[in-house]
Amino acid sequence: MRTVVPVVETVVETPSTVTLRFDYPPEAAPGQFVMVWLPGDDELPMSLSYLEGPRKGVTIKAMGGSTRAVLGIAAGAPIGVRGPYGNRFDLAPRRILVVGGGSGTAVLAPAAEAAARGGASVAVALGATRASELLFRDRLRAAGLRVEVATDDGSEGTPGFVTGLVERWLSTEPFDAVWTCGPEVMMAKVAALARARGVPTFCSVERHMKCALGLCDACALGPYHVCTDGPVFPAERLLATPDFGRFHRDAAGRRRPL
Amino acid sequence: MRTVVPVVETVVETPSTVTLRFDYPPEAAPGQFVMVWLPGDDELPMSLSYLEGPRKGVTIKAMGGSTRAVLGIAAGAPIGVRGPYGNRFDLAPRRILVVGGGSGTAVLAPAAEAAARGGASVAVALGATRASELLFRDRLRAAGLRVEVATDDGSEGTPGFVTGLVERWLSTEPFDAVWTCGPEVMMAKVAALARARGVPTFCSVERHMKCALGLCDACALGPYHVCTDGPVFPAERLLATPDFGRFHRDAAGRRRPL
Amino acid sequence: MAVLETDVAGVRLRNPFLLASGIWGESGESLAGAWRAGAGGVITKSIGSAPRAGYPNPTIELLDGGAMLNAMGLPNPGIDEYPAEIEIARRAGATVIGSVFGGTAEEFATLAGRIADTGVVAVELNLSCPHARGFGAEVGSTPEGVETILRAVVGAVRIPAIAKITPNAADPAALAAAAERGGAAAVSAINTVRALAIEPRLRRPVLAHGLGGLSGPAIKPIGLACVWQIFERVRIPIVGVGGIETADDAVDYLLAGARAVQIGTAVAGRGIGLFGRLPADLDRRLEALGFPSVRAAVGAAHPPADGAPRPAL
Amino acid sequence: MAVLETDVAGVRLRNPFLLASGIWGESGESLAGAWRAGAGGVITKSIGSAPRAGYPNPTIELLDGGAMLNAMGLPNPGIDEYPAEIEIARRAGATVIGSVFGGTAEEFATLAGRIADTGVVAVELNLSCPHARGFGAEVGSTPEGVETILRAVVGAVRIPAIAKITPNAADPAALAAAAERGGAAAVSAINTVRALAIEPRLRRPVLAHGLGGLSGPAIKPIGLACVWQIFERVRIPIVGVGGIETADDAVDYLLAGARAVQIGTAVAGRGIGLFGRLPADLDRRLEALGFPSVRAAVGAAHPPADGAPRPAL
Ligand SMILES: Cc1cc2nc3c(=O)[nH]c(=O)nc-3n(C[C@H](O)[C@H](O)[C@H](O)COP(=O)(O)OP(=O)(O)OC[C@H]3O[C@@H](n4cnc5c(N)ncnc54)[C@H](O)[C@@H]3O)c2cc1C
Ligand SMILES: Cc1cc2nc3c(=O)[nH]c(=O)nc-3n(C[C@H](O)[C@H](O)[C@H](O)COP(=O)(O)OP(=O)(O)OC[C@H]3O[C@@H](n4cnc5c(N)ncnc54)[C@H](O)[C@@H]3O)c2cc1C
Ligand SMILES: Cc1cc2nc3c(=O)[nH]c(=O)nc-3n(C[C@H](O)[C@H](O)[C@H](O)COP(=O)(O)O)c2cc1C
Ligand SMILES: Cc1cc2nc3c(=O)[nH]c(=O)nc-3n(C[C@H](O)[C@H](O)[C@H](O)COP(=O)(O)O)c2cc1C
Ligand code: FES
Ligand code: FES
Repeated sequence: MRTVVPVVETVVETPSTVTLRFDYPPEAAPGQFVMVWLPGDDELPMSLSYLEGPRKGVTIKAMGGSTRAVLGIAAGAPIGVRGPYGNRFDLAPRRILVVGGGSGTAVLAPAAEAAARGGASVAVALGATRASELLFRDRLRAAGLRVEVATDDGSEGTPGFVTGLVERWLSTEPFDAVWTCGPEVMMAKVAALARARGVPTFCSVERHMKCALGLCDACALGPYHVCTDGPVFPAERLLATPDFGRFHRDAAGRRRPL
Repeated sequence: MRTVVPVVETVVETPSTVTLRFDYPPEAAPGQFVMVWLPGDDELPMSLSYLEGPRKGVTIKAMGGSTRAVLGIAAGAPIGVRGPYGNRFDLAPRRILVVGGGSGTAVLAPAAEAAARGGASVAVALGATRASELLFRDRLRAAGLRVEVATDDGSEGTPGFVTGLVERWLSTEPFDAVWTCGPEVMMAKVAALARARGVPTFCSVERHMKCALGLCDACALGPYHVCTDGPVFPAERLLATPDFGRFHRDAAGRRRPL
Repeated sequence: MAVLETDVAGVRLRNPFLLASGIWGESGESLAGAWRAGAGGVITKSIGSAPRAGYPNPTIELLDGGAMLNAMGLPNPGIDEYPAEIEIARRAGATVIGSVFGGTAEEFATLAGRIADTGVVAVELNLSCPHARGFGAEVGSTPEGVETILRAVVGAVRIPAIAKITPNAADPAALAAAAERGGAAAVSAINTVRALAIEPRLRRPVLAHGLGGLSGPAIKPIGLACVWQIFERVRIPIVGVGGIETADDAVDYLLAGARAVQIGTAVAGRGIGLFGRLPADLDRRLEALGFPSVRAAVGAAHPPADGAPRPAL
Repeated sequence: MAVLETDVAGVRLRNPFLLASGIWGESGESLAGAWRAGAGGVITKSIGSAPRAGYPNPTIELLDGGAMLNAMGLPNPGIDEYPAEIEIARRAGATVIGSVFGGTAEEFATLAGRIADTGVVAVELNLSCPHARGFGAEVGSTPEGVETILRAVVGAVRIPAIAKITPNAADPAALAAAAERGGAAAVSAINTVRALAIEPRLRRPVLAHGLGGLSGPAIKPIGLACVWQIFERVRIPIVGVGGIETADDAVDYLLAGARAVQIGTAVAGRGIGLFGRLPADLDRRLEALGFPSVRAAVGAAHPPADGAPRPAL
């Protein structure tokens, strides 16, 4: 039940992030992910950063061994794909604040584009360590969205964390929803800011994944399985778990501080 | 893939023959058979003697141990049924001579009825050892068919074999097809008579059956498998085999004189 | 209303549907979730002496017909950390059976003792994982090995020990008999069946480990045969497992000789809510078949000992 | 055009698709029919010393997902009468492999000798039928048993002997290795997997014999695992069998290590015409995967011995 396809194009997005494009016809919705098999190496959950039509894409940030190897993948290389899995962002809200940290923007970009196409007014706050690591800034601007950025080192946009940007935006404009993906501490902070303004937040979260079928328990997060109940959750549900923003489980299933 | 159903009615047709009726919805065509499982005993191929609608029927002649046990089956007893299997009589001919010997009439009766309903003119020649063993004579007459009988002991109709009856009929009336089921020697004789008049004959033949799926080879007859290629064959095909009318195979697959 | 309550190894179960080991079994919240969904009891992931990350992905492959292939490689948090998870499940009121795996009889005994301390009602011994080097079926494939492990465990703990038997053996019933001799209070059968899937375009097996274990509907007839043969060989209760998705599947296992059953792979296709639906479905099926209780159906497909005719339909 | 010709045990096959033993195998006309349909070779029903009627019906049950359960009970005309059937198949030009089953090494040797006299190109030894008392897997489940039988047969006949291995063993590859030690020219794997189906409304197993053997798509991953493990253990050629319905299935077996394959159950669902379609389908698949021949694909999913990276896609 998995498809082996050649990578048809690789795009270097930032010094540490690369997009792989490949033809994979199954329909997918914003928020969903696929399991990407790098033969001989590993199989990893990756959000779809491009999901319209058959030419899908995933945007991978080099973290450990396997994702680092992705930087070396050339067009023509075979990968295995299964999915899409998981739930989706609800595209109903009309005024959406999108908050992306690091590679989290991979899942947010197609969702933001789809919402805008559906007539929503979408504002995007992007955060990264430095300007060169800002993901999909140009793509989102090209899609006609309002995009502001924050960098830890101040090399572009507002200096400091993206949460500063979010606070300002929330205090000056009305929003129906906040969508966020990035480090959990960041997402927890964003959710707290939004709650103070009465705006519901939806977070796309990551946990270690093996089966992606709701079976093996690797991705357990409180009473949820991220692979089937998520990856998109209302922030209140996550904040009610003892783990969100604090613990994850490693490959052995041990609860470990994030 | 088999259905267990209760026998809803048993009908004693002759001193050695009983009909079991049961509800089994799958559609069936004249000529087809089912595998009937008598739990704890055996599973046997049986032509459908009633096949319109969900209430099917099989008409069983006591031969050996298992079929003899059938005489003792009461309404309510569970049987297993799978099928229908096999091919069917082609109902296209307009003038049909039906020749039944012994329990062979079980498969011919619904075929003759269907042909008559379709507007064909159907003449039935029934043979049996004695009057009490004539199967479905009244049923076929009630369906408006012309029925003549022959008994070995002369207790009813023409004395002697049914082939005498057939010879007379063929020489006095035109037919488009002969359908026959009964002892193979009888069928071979009927086919020879019909060929002399240029009338094609279709025989329903029996062979030992196990799988009824065209797999186990138990029912091999020359290059054919009776369970999937038959049970209805044009007589010329059968006469071209070294076995028809001469040999069958026993449960061990040994070729034995009929 | 058929009586669904049953018991295995002296443990009362509110219904015969247990969560199988390795499914929803790493976290206490998940075990509690399966219990809340309606499971008659929950079995933990198999726990070892040390934490194990398991094999790299791909660890799982869905095959045609609902069959599943896996080689997780026995990932588990290890016996030092895992009791905290059991505690969460027990606080939710769950009937928890602890599963352990070891490489030697001593290791099994130690692990059984440690997991018994957490208050689980019984310990299931994984003698049957088909793809973990040095564990599982590698130590559970001979009657001598099984008997030795059972003796060590039974000598070390006071809770009942359940031996989980591999189908990958010439005579699984002989393994069950050895477990009985060694003092097992029950056996469960079967674990996954050794199997493999190939990805021809990549010229390699799909699973990172190569060989894996088959589960899901495809193995139900294999599990039934094991339970059938074991029932004819031992007197201790049997827990049936392998390919159960519906109450009908469970009935087949009961009739073959099982007193309770486990559900694994079906959780992927049908969701944990399955545990809420199965008891009512089973009730209806037992009634329709004329069984007043789960217990009345156990072994009912075997020839009656007194040669009496079988009631039917 | 990929080269489809292959060879097993020194026997040239025009294509790798053999008719499996027990299918279309009681009559010479049927064997000839399978050959005319396009089979690369045909294997006879397993023949014993005396005629056997087999078990009473039901002897076969179709299960969900195309799986099949059977306990025919080794019906066969016996070695005295069967040569006449082989003669018919040989006169049709078929490449015929004779299958035999015995209860002892001596019986196997005698039967192999008798069937060799008919002019078959090789003899396959049924060491693996899972449901015949005193035969099949009952004599073929230990390495010692297998080696002894092979030695006796190889000492008695000059045609190559193929050992058909059971999957119902802790270590099927060890049985294959024993066959190799005993002088087998090839092994085939697998026979059916021990299994059971229950009819709850009748409170009894479906098959008259009770236990049976599972075949069809459900067992393909099990057969692949056996072939994979055997390939890593022996040097003699392997014939893959179990659940093959399509050229893709056959490719998986080739990549796992088989040099030829057998088709059994698929004949029921797809008809004997399957043998006419498979070679062309296989040709296309091998081309698409970049294999110039059947032989080039054999074992290609195993790690290259020299550690070279695998060509792919
Ligand atoms: C639903 C989902 C969507 C994701 N989408 C993206 C995306 O679009 N882009 C992106 O760059 N990353 C994404 N990730 C994260 C990505 O899967 C991990 O960063 C990646 O697996 C790390 O692989 P590695 O071998 O390089 O890491 P390692 O060196 O093994 O470890 C680095 C980190 O990655 C985690 N990790 C390792 N293996 C897995 C695994 N099987 N599942 C989850 N986490 C793992 C480790 O726990 C550790 O925190 C997503 C994760 C999830 C759960
Ligand atoms: C397609 C087909 C349709 C049939 N339709 C009818 C029918 O409508 N009515 C009817 O009375 N009979 C029918 N028969 C014949 C019937 O199946 C046998 O007469 C019956 O199986 C005998 O069973 P037994 O145990 O009483 O016989 P036994 O005592 O075992 O033997 C008596 C005869 O029956 C044959 N027989 C035994 N078992 C089988 C078997 N599994 N398959 C075929 N023949 C067998 C034996 O070869 C022998 O010639 C049909 C047979 C076939 C192949
Ligand atoms: C993903 C997965 C993980 C498993 N892990 C374990 C395990 O840790 N210990 C164990 O005894 N069995 C384990 N099993 C086997 C199951 O408990 C069960 O015996 C088997 O899957 C057959 O049942 P099923 O068809 O209902 O899944 C695992 C099975 C699967 C599918
Ligand atoms: C009806 C039937 C009869 C069989 N008879 C034999 C036999 O006589 N000898 C033998 O070695 N294998 C026998 N087999 C096993 C097959 O040859 C084959 O090994 C098995 O069915 C797996 O292949 P498949 O899935 O393609 O059917 C039989 C299988 C079936 C289904
Ligand atoms: S990854 Fe296995 S349960 Fe989510
Ligand atoms: S009954 Fe088995 S092939 Fe016809």
